[in-house]
Amino acid sequence: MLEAAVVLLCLFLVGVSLYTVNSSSVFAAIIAMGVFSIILTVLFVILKAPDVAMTEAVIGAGLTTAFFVIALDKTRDTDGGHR
Amino acid sequence: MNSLLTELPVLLIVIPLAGVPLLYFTTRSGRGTALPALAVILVVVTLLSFSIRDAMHAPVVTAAGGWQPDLGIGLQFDLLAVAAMLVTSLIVAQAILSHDETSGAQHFRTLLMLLYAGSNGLMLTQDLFNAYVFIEITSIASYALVASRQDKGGFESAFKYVVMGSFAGLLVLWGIAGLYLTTGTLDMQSLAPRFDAAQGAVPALSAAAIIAGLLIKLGQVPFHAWKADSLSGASYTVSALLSGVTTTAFFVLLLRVLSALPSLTLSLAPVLTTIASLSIITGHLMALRQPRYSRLLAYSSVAHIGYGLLAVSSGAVTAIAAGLFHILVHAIMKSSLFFLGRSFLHTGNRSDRLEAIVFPEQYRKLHVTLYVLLAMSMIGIPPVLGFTSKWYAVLETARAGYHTGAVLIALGGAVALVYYLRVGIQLVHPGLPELSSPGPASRRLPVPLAGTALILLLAVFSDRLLAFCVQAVVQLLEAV
Amino acid sequence: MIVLTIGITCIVLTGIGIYGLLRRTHMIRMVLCFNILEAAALLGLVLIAYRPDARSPILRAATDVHVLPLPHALALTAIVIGASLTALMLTLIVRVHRSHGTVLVDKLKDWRG
Amino acid sequence: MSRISAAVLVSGIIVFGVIIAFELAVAPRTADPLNHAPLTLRDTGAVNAVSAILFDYRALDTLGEATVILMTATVVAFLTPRAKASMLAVRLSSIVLYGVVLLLPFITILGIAVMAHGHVSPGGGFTGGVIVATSTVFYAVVYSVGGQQSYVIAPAANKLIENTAMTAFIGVGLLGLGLAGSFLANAQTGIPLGTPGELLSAGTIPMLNLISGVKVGVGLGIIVMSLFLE
Repeated sequence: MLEAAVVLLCLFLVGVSLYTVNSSSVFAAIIAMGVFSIILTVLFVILKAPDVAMTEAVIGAGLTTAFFVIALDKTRDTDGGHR
Repeated sequence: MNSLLTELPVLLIVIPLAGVPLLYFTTRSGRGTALPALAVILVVVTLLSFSIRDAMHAPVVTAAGGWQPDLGIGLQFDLLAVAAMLVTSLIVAQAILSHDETSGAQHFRTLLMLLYAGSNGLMLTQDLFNAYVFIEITSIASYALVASRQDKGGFESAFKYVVMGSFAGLLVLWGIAGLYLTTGTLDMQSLAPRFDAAQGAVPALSAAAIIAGLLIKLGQVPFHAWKADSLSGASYTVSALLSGVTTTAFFVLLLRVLSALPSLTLSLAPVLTTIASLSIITGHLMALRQPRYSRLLAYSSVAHIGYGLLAVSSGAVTAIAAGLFHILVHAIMKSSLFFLGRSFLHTGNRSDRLEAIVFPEQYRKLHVTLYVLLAMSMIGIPPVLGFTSKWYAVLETARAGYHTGAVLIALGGAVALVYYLRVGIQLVHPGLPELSSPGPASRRLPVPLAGTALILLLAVFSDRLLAFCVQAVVQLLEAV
Repeated sequence: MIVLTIGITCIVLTGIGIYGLLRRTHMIRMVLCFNILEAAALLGLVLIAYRPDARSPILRAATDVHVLPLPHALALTAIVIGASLTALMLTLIVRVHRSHGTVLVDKLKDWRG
Repeated sequence: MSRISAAVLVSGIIVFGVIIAFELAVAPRTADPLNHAPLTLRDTGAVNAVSAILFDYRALDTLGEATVILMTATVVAFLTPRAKASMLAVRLSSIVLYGVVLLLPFITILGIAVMAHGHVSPGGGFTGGVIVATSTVFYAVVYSVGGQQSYVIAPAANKLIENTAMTAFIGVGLLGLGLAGSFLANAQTGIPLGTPGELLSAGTIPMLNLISGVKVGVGLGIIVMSLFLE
């Protein structure tokens, strides 16, 4: 049961990261990165690392995403998109 | 007193770190002075010079927090660290004196203290992950210093530098994880037997990743382009720091990693030799066609670090010592050349294109003399220290059986002669005598006086200095 | 099984991250690729600590078998350092955008040359 | 680099890596690493072994880590000259405005609780610090949209707190040096370790947890505010 969940989560992880690299908008990529962090958090919990999971949830999914959104907002008025 | 000696390695890291709040609290009101920062350096150098005798006797090994390695972090204070830290302290002190812009001076000094703490940690640590933390401290301080010029070129260079540096940092992190997985330890002292016992390709690949990361940080071929970009985007003081302090620290760490893994070093020797030879050739040839002073010096650095790496990869004790000696001498003279470049700005000329550089009227003769001496040292013309260090490098590399390498080092000097002469002719007979507006005249004597004097004075004792380096390398190899 | 799956995921993520770093020219997306690479390294570190049938390193009874706590500590340190580096990179991007008017690295002067 | 060559390079890396992964899964590990967990209770009195490693066994790493945050905060604040907030040119409803004020104490208390319980439960200084930083950020983001700048803690005070925390961290280390002869020593200093599992136990670990928590919270607060108000 746990094995199936892990395989599924890993597939999700790879899919989300591929989307982050290939998506047409950078904003979507940033949000995908937040989702990526949350999946990573679940994997850390499965791997018995509660401390790392908490930190990753707070920093990876929360704070870093905020950094990215702010930076994207500051650099919005230029070319970009699918690069 | 005895406990203070065993805690010395930690103190050498913590004192510069304590310099950061010290700088903040001493200068909360009004503008700061350079005194606290200089005091920190003075304390560190005093501690260093009082403990050379103990380090000569045997390396001072410390378990940080009282926990022996494998449980905690091990630090080692040996002759290698003494030699390198004396050189970096000199360069940091020069940088503090050299920075005379009032805006951002406090920020600059804070970063300098952090760079100092990080590089000291890099040179002392025996723990791989601790080394990673100090790599990041040193690197982030370097990125920030490059960006602190606050102009177009500065930000661009800093971004390139961050991209290359972070990639190298990740390589090191991967390597540490792989080594920990296969050998079960992070301590460099106990790594070698476990590394040899481990099977499969993973341990060797992980160690190679760490070495590759450090080579990227040192700017060796094929990752040499960022070095010229970051050094030319930074101010001269920062370039001097990067080519003096950061490079020396990473080289010392590379020496420690290589000596911790003797079997791997032996099998990697051909690769390292190739990288070093290519770096020497590329560095000199690229320097030949650079239109700007700082880029020229940066590419020359690539070649000179190649000399050190070539001597180290030959594996003989005396050759490693010669390589170390040359890297330390190179740190002093290259940083002095960068500090000298600051004087170009005092003429009001913002560009450092070779056809436009000129020394200010005041002290021009002194400046030209300094340039000639330093250039002689870089090229390797007697009687200055650069000649002896290069001579030893050639001699020992040839003695270790690397005749091609020795020829390469010697030929490199010939190429260097061409481009340093080109700069020299321009400086003696400036092409553009009329400048639109003379800049703020500097009343101070040029900072590189100290470095140049050192290069002249120490040339007398060069055989003793080499003997010191040999002893340092013997200590390093015995400790494993 | 779990170890192998996650191990391969780490490697695939590294590949994707490097691919993105080489292919993408939007600076913010390059930082995202760095984050993917770093996440792969973190996953690898936590995986090293993992032992089947072991408990998490919050100690309850002396007889329990626990996973290794050291790699967790290393991973925590790496997360914090990575977040700092991300912040620094993003600040530089904002400043580069201010002065150059672009967020694409191939429009910077002599990039990759 | 062209798309094809990048793809070839990357697929090469992946194939190579997968082979290694299989090799690792099959081959037995030659040396099993030292497990800190069985030693932790005796040595440090902390229930959370990860905290014990971070703040006792390898506290020097943590000092370095805290330095990285201090440095990043300094640099980001220096590189972003303070200006008015220009983001999110929208009006927020009163629900958001008052909601944040109501939410703020709870988030802060949660953060402090996570910090204080770092040695007995998952979490610790770094996680708690980030949670506290989040509350600062919430407040500032919501209240600076209307044009009036507003901080929970003013930037100058932030810097003061951060440097004080840095001094305190080094001070705890020097305490160890003075009492036990080694920097950042804990149990050797003779500080009672207490009963494992209680809030006041594990010697200097809770102190360092709180200090680094304050430092991280304030440092990340500076970083976000500087980026946001740039």
